[in-house]
Amino acid sequence: SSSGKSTSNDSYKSELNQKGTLTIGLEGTYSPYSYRKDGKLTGFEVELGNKLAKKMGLKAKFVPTKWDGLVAGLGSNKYDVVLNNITATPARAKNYIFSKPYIYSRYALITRQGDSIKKLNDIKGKKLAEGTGTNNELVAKQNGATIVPSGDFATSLSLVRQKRVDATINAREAWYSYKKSNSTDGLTYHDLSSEKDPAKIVGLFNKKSTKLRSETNKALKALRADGTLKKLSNKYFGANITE
Amino acid sequence: MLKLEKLNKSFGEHHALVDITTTFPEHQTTVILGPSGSGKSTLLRSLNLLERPESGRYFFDDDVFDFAKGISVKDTLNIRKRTEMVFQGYNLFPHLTVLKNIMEGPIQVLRRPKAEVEKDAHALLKKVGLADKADVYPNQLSGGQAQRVAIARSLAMQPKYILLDEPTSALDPELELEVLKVLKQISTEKRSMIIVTHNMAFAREVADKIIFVEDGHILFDGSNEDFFKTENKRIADFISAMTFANI
Amino acid sequence: MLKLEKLNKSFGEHHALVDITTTFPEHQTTVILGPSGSGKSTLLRSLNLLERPESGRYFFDDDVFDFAKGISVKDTLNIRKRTEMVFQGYNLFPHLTVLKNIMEGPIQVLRRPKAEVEKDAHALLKKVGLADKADVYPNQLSGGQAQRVAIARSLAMQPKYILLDEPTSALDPELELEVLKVLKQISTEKRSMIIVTHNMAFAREVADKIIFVEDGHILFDGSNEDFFKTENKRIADFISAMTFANI
Amino acid sequence: MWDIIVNATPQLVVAGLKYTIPISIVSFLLGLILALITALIRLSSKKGPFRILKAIFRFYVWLFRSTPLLVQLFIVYFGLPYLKLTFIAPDGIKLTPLVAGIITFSLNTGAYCSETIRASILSIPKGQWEAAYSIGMTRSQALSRIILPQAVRVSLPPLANSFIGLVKDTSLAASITIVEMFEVSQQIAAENYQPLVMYCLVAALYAVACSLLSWLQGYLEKVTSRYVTNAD
Amino acid sequence: MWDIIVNATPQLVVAGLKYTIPISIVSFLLGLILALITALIRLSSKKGPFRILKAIFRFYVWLFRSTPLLVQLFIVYFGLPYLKLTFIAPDGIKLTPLVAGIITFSLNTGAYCSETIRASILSIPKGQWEAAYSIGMTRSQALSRIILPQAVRVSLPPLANSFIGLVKDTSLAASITIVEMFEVSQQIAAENYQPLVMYCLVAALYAVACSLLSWLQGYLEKVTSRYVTNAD
Ligand SMILES: Nc1ncnc2c1ncn2[C@@H]1O[C@H](COP(=O)(O)OP(=O)(O)OP(=O)(O)O)[C@@H](O)[C@H]1O
Ligand SMILES: Nc1ncnc2c1ncn2[C@@H]1O[C@H](COP(=O)(O)OP(=O)(O)OP(=O)(O)O)[C@@H](O)[C@H]1O
Ligand SMILES: [Mg+2]
Ligand SMILES: [Mg+2]
Repeated sequence: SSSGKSTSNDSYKSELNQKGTLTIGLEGTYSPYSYRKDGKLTGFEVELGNKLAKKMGLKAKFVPTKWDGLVAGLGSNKYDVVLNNITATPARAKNYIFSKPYIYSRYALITRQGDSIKKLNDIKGKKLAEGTGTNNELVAKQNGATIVPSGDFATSLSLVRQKRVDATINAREAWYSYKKSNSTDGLTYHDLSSEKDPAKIVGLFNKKSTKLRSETNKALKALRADGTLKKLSNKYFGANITE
Repeated sequence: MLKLEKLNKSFGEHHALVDITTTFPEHQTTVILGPSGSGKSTLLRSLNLLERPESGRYFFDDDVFDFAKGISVKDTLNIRKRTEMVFQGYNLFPHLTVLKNIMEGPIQVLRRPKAEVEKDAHALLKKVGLADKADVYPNQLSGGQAQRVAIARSLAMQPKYILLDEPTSALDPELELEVLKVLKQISTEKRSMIIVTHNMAFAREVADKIIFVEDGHILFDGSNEDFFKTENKRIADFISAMTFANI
Repeated sequence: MLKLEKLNKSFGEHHALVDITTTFPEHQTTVILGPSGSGKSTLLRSLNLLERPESGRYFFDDDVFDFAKGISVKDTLNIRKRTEMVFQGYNLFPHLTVLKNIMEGPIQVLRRPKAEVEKDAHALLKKVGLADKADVYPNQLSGGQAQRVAIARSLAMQPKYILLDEPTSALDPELELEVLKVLKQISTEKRSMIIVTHNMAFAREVADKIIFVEDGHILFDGSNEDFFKTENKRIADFISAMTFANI
Repeated sequence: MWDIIVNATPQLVVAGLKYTIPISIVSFLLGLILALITALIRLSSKKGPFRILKAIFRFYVWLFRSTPLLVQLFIVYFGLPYLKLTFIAPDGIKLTPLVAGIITFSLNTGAYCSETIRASILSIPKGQWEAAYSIGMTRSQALSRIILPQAVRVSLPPLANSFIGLVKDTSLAASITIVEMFEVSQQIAAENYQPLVMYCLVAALYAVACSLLSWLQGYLEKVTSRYVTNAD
Repeated sequence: MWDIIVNATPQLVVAGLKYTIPISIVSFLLGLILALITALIRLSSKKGPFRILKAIFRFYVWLFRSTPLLVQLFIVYFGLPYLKLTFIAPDGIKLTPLVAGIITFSLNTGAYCSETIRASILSIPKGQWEAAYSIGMTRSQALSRIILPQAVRVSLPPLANSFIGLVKDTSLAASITIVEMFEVSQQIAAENYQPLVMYCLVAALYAVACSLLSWLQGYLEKVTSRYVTNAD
């Protein structure tokens, strides 16, 4: 009954790491994209992976690992695809190929309440806490900020609160997710969507997996068409950010 | 003047020294004799506070110390400066050359000027016949050489009492004689000696006073002459055993 | 039969043994005498291959070994099984009890049954007067006790030759006598002995043959009687020095 | 905060029992064997072709001591698949994460511990070797029966350091896709946004495991020192 | 690949010289002093109120050996600001990353090295203490002049292990916002997505630093062993 069966060409399956299985790399430490709840891996990208695999007639297998392991593992064929809030950049395109975007992620700038920093222009020369290897780091760097490495979103907010950095840029969705269960006293949020185009979040493939990539794009298109993508987005982000 | 009163020392169950009361006269050589394991080393080590007896009183010149009450660090250092030990197993410092072994105490403890100490150390090495071994490390010495360095090291401290635990047991007769001469000479200076030995001939030669220990008890405590003409059966046996071995 | 031919051993610049040629007859006790540092220990250690002389030939019964060519591991083990060393510094194994020290060789090297070895070990401990110290660790022994355990340990291996480096230097005369008796008894069994000592009386008592070493050279090599009536001035001096020390 | 702890602890314990503990124990034991072999080869005074073997082991110790453990894990897990050996492994050497982890941790521990063991063997007086040789022991008998039992006493605390260090270094396995205890704590922290609490919690769990090891160390120290008395 | 290396190396070297090397050296020296003090206190047989001091130091060693270094860094840097001590630090203890890093690394190294030093002191025969006491030395003279110079020989390889380990552990400083060498390599890898290449490169740089330390270790071993001859 899965749509994968109905496609005329199953040759993409030869590109799979493990027969009948779509091996998906992700960090598992970034809410609401992928994280652990009650002992189980969950999040937008986890559910998306499951749905994609199902559409392709495959079983999804998730391999959580650090971001550096994700990239290296794709190179040595440890996973078929990486779904980890990755933006397409020219540098990355040299070594990898991308799927069609599945999220258009809006950036947010988080500062201390009453601080003068409000816009992207203001961060030049300021200290911003960003996770190494993230899109946010890229944006902050492009706008002349000094990067202070930080492991995760909560740590970045601690750094801002303790006046150890001036601000942090992150996905708007991360901020909302945080706000749901934590106090944001002393912090302000500035939407950057007017200044900065949303980041196109894509799946990352090994250069050799071209057929797998097109098959994934097909599945993604189908999920978009039948409203699954929108449903997932509403569930995790409280809004549809897949378009 | 060194004096012990009712000194007791146990190792666990083993009562190594029992109610030892005796004196070690100044300017004299006291020899401690006795069979193996009788407690001679333990007695000597107690005098240098390397063993801490459970009870007993220790008189050193005008000072009195009570082992039962414990002896302060300051007093301990003071006593050790006035007594010097030569060990059965030499215990030279392996990381220092022979010369430095001898100089270590005078420089670090007595705080004497280095040049002077070095001169003295060379003289002492000559005295024990090892002038050419000054810059050698202890592990390159033969047993006899090591023991001679140990003796020189203790002489360098110019202590009031020198405590020697079988100082010549590893020396050949020729050198034993030389060391004997050195020790005799020292006994005429203001320092005094207490020697544990198994060599009866040596004891007879050097002792002013003899203490005979067995099983932690003093069986004899008197003059050299009295010892060798004692009528105590045990001691006579001991002496005759020695005599047989030395025929 | 043990024989050395033109054996040479140097420590760096120091030529410790020079062209040593001699024999150590079977069923006899050979005593090595000489001043401190003359090379006695080195000679004995060469027989057990603990030192590797640069040149010379080593005859053991029907086997001939050439030091210049090196001796294989197999031959080394073979020689060591037939010779047993008692060290100046005891070298007991500190992590094993006295009993285990004695049993280690027979069980591990000779592969004899444990029960039998244990029985023998107890008997040997009794022989050296330490029956009650079987379960004690070496660091709780006095010097004399430790040396007696070392002797028992070597006896347990029932070697053809026992090599003793000043075996009685730390023993008191009574026990020296006991050990002497033990050693004399062994000398009548099929094993043979080579003993380094400084005790002339002991040498005179126990030696069949005497070798006198000085500065790495053999100055005398002959019978016990010949040695003590030698006219060699150096040796006569050495003996008389001993005699004075032993008056 | 208490509900976080109550909720997270079982997950952490499961991850600890499943990965952290077994990986540490297996790697340490393998590493110890490797360390002993390495120390013995490096201490040997054998000449000739044996010198090549010594050089190889010296290189091994240098390599694994001098480079970061994380990088070693990376190369073994992600790098070896690129190493295509025509006959042995034509498709590159592909190890499962667990095998890659244990191999790397063992090699790393082996390099460090070999230095500790080497030093402890050197600390045993020459006379002990001689006494062992004199009763006719071979080199390996002397080692196993006389030298090593004494060397253990000196090397126990630094070896325990290595073991305890290893337990915590297993957290690096997260980089080669093993979701061990520390990684689980981070995944949970991503949900509850309380990294400091999660860190303290996971630290407490490590502390439990390491305390057991410290206790074992103390016990072994007592056992191996029963024959020594030291001056104060 | 070559352009990556040519481009990245200078940045890595600068970060290494600016953070990795100074943090390692300063922390190791401070840690060594702390380790020595700790070892001596723990070895002391003093009684009475001194036992409280011993318990404190035992706790310190336990705490810093038993918990992950990363967590220690986190707590010192992020946790201490919450610790508001009314008179001493009413606003919490807020350390700069460098200070927090050096304090934590020193405390951590100190805990591990104290065990090594303790073992090495215990390995010196009792007779050496007695000979030193006999010539009238105080405990501290005996220690500094007689015991420690001999103990150094036994403890050098495990101490070198700790130092070399520390050099690489400084990479954890990234978690408290210090952009040291490893973090720089990660940042570059985040751009070019070639972590394997970057890691090999940074490993090579660590290897250079650690090789210098190994060489120093070998040299010191030779110097401190000049008085020993060992059987083969
Ligand atoms: N540290 C110790 N622990 C337990 N027992 C000990 C210790 N030191 C000595 N002894 C025991 O105390 C007794 C006396 O020992 P000591 O060394 O004083 O004898 P000694 O007369 O010097 O013997 P030797 O002539 O053999 O040197 C012996 O039985 C010995 O076993
Ligand atoms: N390992 C060594 N390194 C350098 N020199 C050594 C070494 N062992 C011995 N010697 C030297 O070789 C010479 C002979 O030493 P040996 O120990 O054989 O003398 P010995 O006759 O046994 O003396 P003693 O009666 O004092 O034991 C001595 O001068 C000694 O300094
Ligand atoms: Mg004694
Ligand atoms: Mg000798």
